[in-house]
Amino acid sequence: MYNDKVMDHFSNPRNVGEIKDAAGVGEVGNAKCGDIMRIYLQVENDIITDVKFKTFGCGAAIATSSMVTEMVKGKTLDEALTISNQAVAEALGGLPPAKMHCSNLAADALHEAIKDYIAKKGK
Amino acid sequence: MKRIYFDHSATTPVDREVAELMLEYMTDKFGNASSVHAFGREARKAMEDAREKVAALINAEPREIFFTSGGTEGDNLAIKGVAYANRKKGNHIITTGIEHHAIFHTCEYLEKQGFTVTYLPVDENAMISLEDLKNAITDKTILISVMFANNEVGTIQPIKEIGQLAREKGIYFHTDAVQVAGNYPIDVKELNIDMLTLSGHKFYASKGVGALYIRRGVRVEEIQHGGGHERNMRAGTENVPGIVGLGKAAEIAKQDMDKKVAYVTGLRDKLIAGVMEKIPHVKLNGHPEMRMPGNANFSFLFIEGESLLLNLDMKGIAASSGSACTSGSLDPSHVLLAMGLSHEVAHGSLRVTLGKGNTEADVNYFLDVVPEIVERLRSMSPLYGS
Amino acid sequence: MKRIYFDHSATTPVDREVAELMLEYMTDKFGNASSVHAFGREARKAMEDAREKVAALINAEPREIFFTSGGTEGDNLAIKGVAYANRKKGNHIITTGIEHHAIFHTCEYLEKQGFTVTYLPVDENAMISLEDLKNAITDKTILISVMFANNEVGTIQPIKEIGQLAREKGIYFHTDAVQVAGNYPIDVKELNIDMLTLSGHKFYASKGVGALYIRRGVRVEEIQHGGGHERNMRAGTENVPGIVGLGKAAEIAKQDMDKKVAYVTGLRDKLIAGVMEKIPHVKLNGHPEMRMPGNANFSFLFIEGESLLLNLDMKGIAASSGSACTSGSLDPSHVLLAMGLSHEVAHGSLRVTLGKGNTEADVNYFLDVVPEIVERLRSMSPLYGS
Ligand SMILES: Cc1ncc(COP(=O)(O)O)c(C=O)c1O
Ligand SMILES: Cc1ncc(COP(=O)(O)O)c(C=O)c1O
Ligand code: FES
Ligand code: FES
Repeated sequence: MYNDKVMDHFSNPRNVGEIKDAAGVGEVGNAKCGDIMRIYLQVENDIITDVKFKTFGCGAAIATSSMVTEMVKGKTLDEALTISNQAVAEALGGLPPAKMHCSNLAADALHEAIKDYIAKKGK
Repeated sequence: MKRIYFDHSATTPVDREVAELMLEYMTDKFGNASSVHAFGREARKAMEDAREKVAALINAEPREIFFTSGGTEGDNLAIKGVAYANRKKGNHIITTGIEHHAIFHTCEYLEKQGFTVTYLPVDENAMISLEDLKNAITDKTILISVMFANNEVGTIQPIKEIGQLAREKGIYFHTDAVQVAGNYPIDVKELNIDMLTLSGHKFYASKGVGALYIRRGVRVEEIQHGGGHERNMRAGTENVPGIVGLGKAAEIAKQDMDKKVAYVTGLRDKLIAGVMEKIPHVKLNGHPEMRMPGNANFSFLFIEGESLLLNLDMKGIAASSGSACTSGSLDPSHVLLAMGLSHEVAHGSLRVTLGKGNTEADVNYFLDVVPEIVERLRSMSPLYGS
Repeated sequence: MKRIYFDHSATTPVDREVAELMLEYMTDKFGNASSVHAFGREARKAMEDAREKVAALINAEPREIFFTSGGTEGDNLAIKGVAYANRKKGNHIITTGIEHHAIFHTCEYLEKQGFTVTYLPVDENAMISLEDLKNAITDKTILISVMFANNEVGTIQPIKEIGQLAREKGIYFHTDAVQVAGNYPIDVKELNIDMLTLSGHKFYASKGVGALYIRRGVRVEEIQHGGGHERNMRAGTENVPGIVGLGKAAEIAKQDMDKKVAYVTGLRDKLIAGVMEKIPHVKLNGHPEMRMPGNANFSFLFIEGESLLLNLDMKGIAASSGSACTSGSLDPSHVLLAMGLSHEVAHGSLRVTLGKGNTEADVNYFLDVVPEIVERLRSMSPLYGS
């Protein structure tokens, strides 16, 4: 069902956890549809210095969460905003078609976290 | 790696004895049961022997057994067959909200054809109420179809009482016994059952073969047209090897059934007790007593079923889940939702179904590996500990 | 006693290699193809491999292959599926007067549902005429279903021309290729076929499994409701061992098909020549050239098919007949009657169908015993010599 790369990220997910007093937190999904993803960011000079996630969801949900954290570490916020759900799925070498819609939300969670950071900073 | 199969409600391995008999009827005694020559007569005789054995399994008469391609076809034939044949008497069907899709989608299809269907609710243990059933009956009701035991949570319905009520009211009673036949005693006469669906691959016969029991006198219209096989009830060259295997499996199932039921129940109870003891925040789904011997169904709060399954799989354990994500559909199991579980809790469900080939060592291994998997997934969950 | 099997159009023995593979997928790799765990993935992979092999046999795409329980189900699904899905476009179906009952009775059923069906006549060789077909088409025609080759007399229809005509008119073209697939080359693309039925037990796979090819884009409604198997086209737990066996049989069939066709044709021609030479008052039924490699169909005047069959059977030879007495119906074969044979001549028909396992010795034995049987029966017949 899942390719080796997805299974690798699923069984050894990178950057699991929370960041206390994170600069930005983003959450998407709801338990009704089966996915909840929460992403925590640490930001310095518009660069993402640390990122962690917590996810309730299927193999694809966990793998995409893990993948997106790897993709954004060290990137600028602008660069991070260009990452799409599609790009995450591609970085994983593809997902089963049935999983493309409901589990492929990690980039959305990332964007929410960035928005949260910008909103907090603006205050 | 150890491979442990805990998904007997999805399908069972074919008994070696059954498979070898099938092989013989494929390569050697391969005749078409409709042929008049020796090859054909040999095939027909074996098929009629099998019919006797399947009948004996549920205490029916051989002529009341009609072979099908499996449980789904049996359910389609029962529901559509009665609906079409009795349209003049009425257009109302009563079933439940927890049926298998083979019943559920067939009923939905009939609704588009002008039939009215009542879907009975169930309580938190997946039980229907006889009171609800009584109240649902109208003078247009031609069929009551209530599954014998549920495939997800294992709850066994009050079949005898339903049968009695249906008999009194002169309404046909069908039961989907796909999970039950061969795994738990059934007596269609004692239980007042008019029609019963069974499927080979749920009790150690092959996929692709099953049977529908139709009590003598029940009016059913065929749904697959062609040569007049199965006394015009089911056209299509009979799957002789499959049928012979079904007969053998029925014979084996009948031998020492009580012993096997007790054995599987014992293992299952040990597994349930172990899980409840070792893991916090777990809910057992389904009826505490009235449940199929092999069935255990848990909701592990705060985690999602597919990730749990994949982790178990990596440890060599095969199980299943009612999570939406497993099935690729948007909603989790309609059964768990009908029982009143919230979406989150339904998503975290795990079905473990044991069979006669499982051992105590299998259960112990499961109890060894599951707690740490659950703990790890919970530590990743945004719902846990926050 | 020697046992010679000359009834390959009724069913074929399963190749040992196929049967042994099936056994492996029953006892060992027994998973349900819908399960996410290792057992399930193993089953699904094998099933998808089989789909590729079946597709390759007829030059279709794997996604155009839908597994069924056999030829009868495939025919039902094709005809009803197109009829129900295209009801808004029209209600007219064209078929022939010599179809198998799986087509014929399905069409009769649809007539009761408000569809109109034209049954094309055939000539004395069981050939339809393209002219008749053209004339039968109306602006309400949604489907043309013409069998690839007839199961009784072996006549092969002008499939490519029918396909071309149907394509030009924008009408779906289905062909029942149950006798043909695996025994004779088929290229659905070259032949403009939109749908094609095949059945495992006619080409050395098991009974109880088959496939319907549905060209991408053809609108078909499912007829068996339940879980969304086969991309919602055919509900029911997939018969993995049967399907894996079908794939293997397709693979074997494709290897050296031309050689096998030539071999069987050679034996068959020898048999026909021998019968015509040794026995007077015999008629060869079916087209002299456009016929299936293994098919020989004779009418032995003045005698009746069942007695002939029984006598052959006593000599260890398995064949079949279009006599009414064989089938237990009142009329002899509708195919022979449609070809214009009188009742008497139809009653005396004998179908001998050869397969790849037959040898020249089988044919010689047949030619040794048949003349005296025919002579003996004729000597008892009031129609003979009077
Ligand atoms: C309760 C129930 N009914 C019907 C079916 C369908 O039977 P089959 O898999 O033989 O098509 C199943 C199993 O899938 C089942 O568990
Ligand atoms: C031409 C033809 N169509 C359909 C069928 C039915 O196929 P099955 O026997 O697989 O149901 C047969 C054989 O019985 C046949 O010869
Ligand atoms: S969490 Fe449901 S499909 Fe991924
Ligand atoms: S001659 Fe006896 S049934 Fe036809």
